[in-house]
Parts: sequence; C-alpha cells; structure tokens
Amino acid sequence: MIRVQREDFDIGRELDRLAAGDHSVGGVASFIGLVRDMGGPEPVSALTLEHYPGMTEKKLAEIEAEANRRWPLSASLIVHRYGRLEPGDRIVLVATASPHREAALAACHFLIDWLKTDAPFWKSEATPEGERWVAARTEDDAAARRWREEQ
Amino acid sequence: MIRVQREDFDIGRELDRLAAGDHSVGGVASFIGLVRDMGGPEPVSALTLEHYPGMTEKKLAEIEAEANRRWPLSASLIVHRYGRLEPGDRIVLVATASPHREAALAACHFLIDWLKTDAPFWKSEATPEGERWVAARTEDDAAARRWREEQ
Amino acid sequence: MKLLYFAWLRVRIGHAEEDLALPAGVHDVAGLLDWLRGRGGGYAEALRDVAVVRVAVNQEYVGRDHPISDRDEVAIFPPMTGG
Amino acid sequence: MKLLYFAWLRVRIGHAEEDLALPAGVHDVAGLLDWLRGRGGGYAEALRDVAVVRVAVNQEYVGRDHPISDRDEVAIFPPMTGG
Repeated sequence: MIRVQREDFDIGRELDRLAAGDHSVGGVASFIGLVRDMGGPEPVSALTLEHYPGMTEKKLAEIEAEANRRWPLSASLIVHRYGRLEPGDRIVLVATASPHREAALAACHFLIDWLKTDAPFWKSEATPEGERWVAARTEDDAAARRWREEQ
Repeated sequence: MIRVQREDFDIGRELDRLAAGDHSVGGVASFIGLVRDMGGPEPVSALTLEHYPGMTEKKLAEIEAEANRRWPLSASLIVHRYGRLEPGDRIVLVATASPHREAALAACHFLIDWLKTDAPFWKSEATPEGERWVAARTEDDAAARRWREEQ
Repeated sequence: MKLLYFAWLRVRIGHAEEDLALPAGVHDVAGLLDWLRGRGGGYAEALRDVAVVRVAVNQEYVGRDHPISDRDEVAIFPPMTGG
Repeated sequence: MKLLYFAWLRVRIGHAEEDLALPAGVHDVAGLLDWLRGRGGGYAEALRDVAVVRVAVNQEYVGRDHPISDRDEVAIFPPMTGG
C-alpha cells in the first residue's frame, strides 16, 4: 500500500496493521526518515517537501510493485509526507513484512534507496540565510544503482 | 539499550523514544520478529523461548556495543522476549537511529543477524505431535558469518 | 500542451504551470527545452544548466529525444530529493 | 562448580542445574563432557551427539580445550535459536 499525505502517521499502528492476522509473517522491517538539523553554521528551522501529485503516487506504486516482484513479501507500505515539516518530524515510512527475515530487510532497504532517486519529491530547507534547495546526493544515486546491478 | 522481558512492547513508543529530541537523527531502522505459524501439517499453537539469565543480557550488550563500534549510531535498542508466546506475537525488536540512512539500515541488519546466532535463546514449538525444539539454521550461521568477514 | 515546473525551476520561472500550443519546429524534449530557454528572463535562468534538468512526459521520465505532442503533460524539474 | 543445562539438554538430563565438585582427572571442557556422559542415563542420552553441544564457562562461549576450575559456572546447551 502507498500513501502520500500532509498528515503525520502513527508508527505503531501502521506496523501492527501490516502483519495483522497473517501468521505466516516472521519479520517486519521498517525505515523511518526524519527531518534532520545537524546544527552547524546554518541551522534548519523547517523543511518543505514539494511533489508532483499524480506522478508521485504512480512512481511509489511502481517501486512497491518492483519490491514485491523481487522478494516474497506478505505486505508492504510506503507513506510519504509533503508540505512543511520541522526538525524531528517524520518524512517517510517504508515497511515490509515477510515470512523470511532476509526478504523483509532487503526489500525495506531497496524501497528507501529507490524512492530517494525515483520518486518526484523535492526538499527545500529554511535557514537563517533563506530558503535553500536540497541538492541530490551522488551517494543516493549510487545506492539506487546497486539494486539495478543486482537485478 | 537492551531489555530482556516476558512482557510485550509498544513499537510506536519504543521507536519514538529512540530518536526523541535528537535532531541529528535522519533515519530509524527497525526489525520486529514475530512468532510464525506456516500452517502445513504441523501447525504451531505456541512458541516457548528459554534463555540464560545473566548471560543473555551480557551477550546482547556486547552485540549492541559492536554495532555502535562499527556504525555511527545516535541510539540503538534490542528488546527480546522470553516465555510462552503465540503465533503473531512479537518476539524481538531491534532498532537503530543514525544521522545516516545507510548506517541505520546496516546496523539494524547486523544486530538481528548477530543475535540469532550469538544470544543464548532457545525456542520450542507446541505442535499436535508435542513439543519440538527449533533447530538452528545453517542460513543463520551464514548470515552472521558475513558480518565477521566484512569486519 | 500542459507544462509543469517543480522546485527551483518553478521558483526561477515564476509559475508552477502553463498551457502552451506546441511551438512550430519543436518535436522532442531537447527542442522544447531550447525553445523555452529562448524565451529569456526566468526561463533562460532556470534552464541555463540544462544538463541537470529532468523531464517527464505524461508522468514518465524520458530522455531528450522523446517526442512531444500537443496533448502531452510535460514536467520539468531538478533531480529528485525525496525519502 | 555450578552446572547449567538448557533446552533439550535440560529436558534429557532432567534438571536445569546442579552443583558438582570438580571430578578427579577433569581439567577442561572436553574432560567434563566425557565425565558427564559417563554417568549414563539422561546424561548419556543428552550428550550422545556431543559435537553439536555448546559450552559457556562463566558466561563466555568457550572451546573444548578451555580449562575448568571448581569455582566455575559451566553451561551446556544446543546451538542458539533466538531472534
């Protein structure tokens, strides 16, 4: 399941729901991305996430389908927020449930790597110097590429 | 932090607490192990976890320290239950928080692989044929060995 | 044709979307980017470093040689930074 | 010396722990396992496939050549299956 929303989400409820009633699930892996403020000379007071409505949902559904094609998952979930967030706020949750621990862990890692480079979101940070667009990281491209090579 | 307990735990509360107030945390990775019943000819009605009090806490603390030595973690948590559990019940939670997504994901994977082979727990399943001790899996040894080789 | 701009491209161009009749002589993504840059002002500034710009046609990422028609939704944006 | 047994070793031996004076001639883990097996009954059954058995002395995993003293806590168990 995928969701793109302004609102925060409840981790406990989302993860409990993922495997609820399915006794073949042996493991649930998850990753939560948070708004970070590393302090330093340019503290971040807020992060604004812009996205491409329609295309975002489509790409997230594709990414999720790809994970389900590669690993035997019982359930999967991507929740991605947009709008104005503050340091410590949750941005994204990816979660995977599988009979097998390795499948849940690998698929969760794949989902977060892939959506970093493939989902149409853009971040701008509010700093004392003004708005600053977050630049794409070459490490993120490398992380996503790894999964392409392993295909 | 490590905890060995009979009682269930609240995923949402544990994960929220892990990164609370630390704005340098960019990602929280977690894995939850559940009691599985694959159905089949020998359904599992209950799982009993036995452990070695004293040594369990010591090994879990060592495993956690090793993860913190290998990766830049802001916080880490292992909660492992013992006693009688039923299909769908939570057995274990491992969670890691880090400024960096890769560190959180890798350390979480390491912790669950490592504690599978290195923490003194033993499982027995209640089946219609009677109690059955769960055998150690060679895949688990291989998964833990991988981290030794990467050291 | 519907044009959409995101992130700093939107800010520099000054609006998020516009309707445009397919300009004469424009057949693909490369041609459209050239034509837009030729408008000058915010367009020229936004598309100065055109190599970093990404394009989606009808919500699919495409290369510079992808054909463009008058009924397309064309989105132009910097590399994504989600997650 | 305090001896602890876990999982199916505990079940086959019939109790979880016992106190034992270090038997004459026993100096290491291998010697202790041999001596226990020699007691027969549940001990012989539990330690029949002695190669699979793991041992901790004072809560540290040890090999068969690890020395044993009269003040040690020695735990004997099958491979772990936690997580």
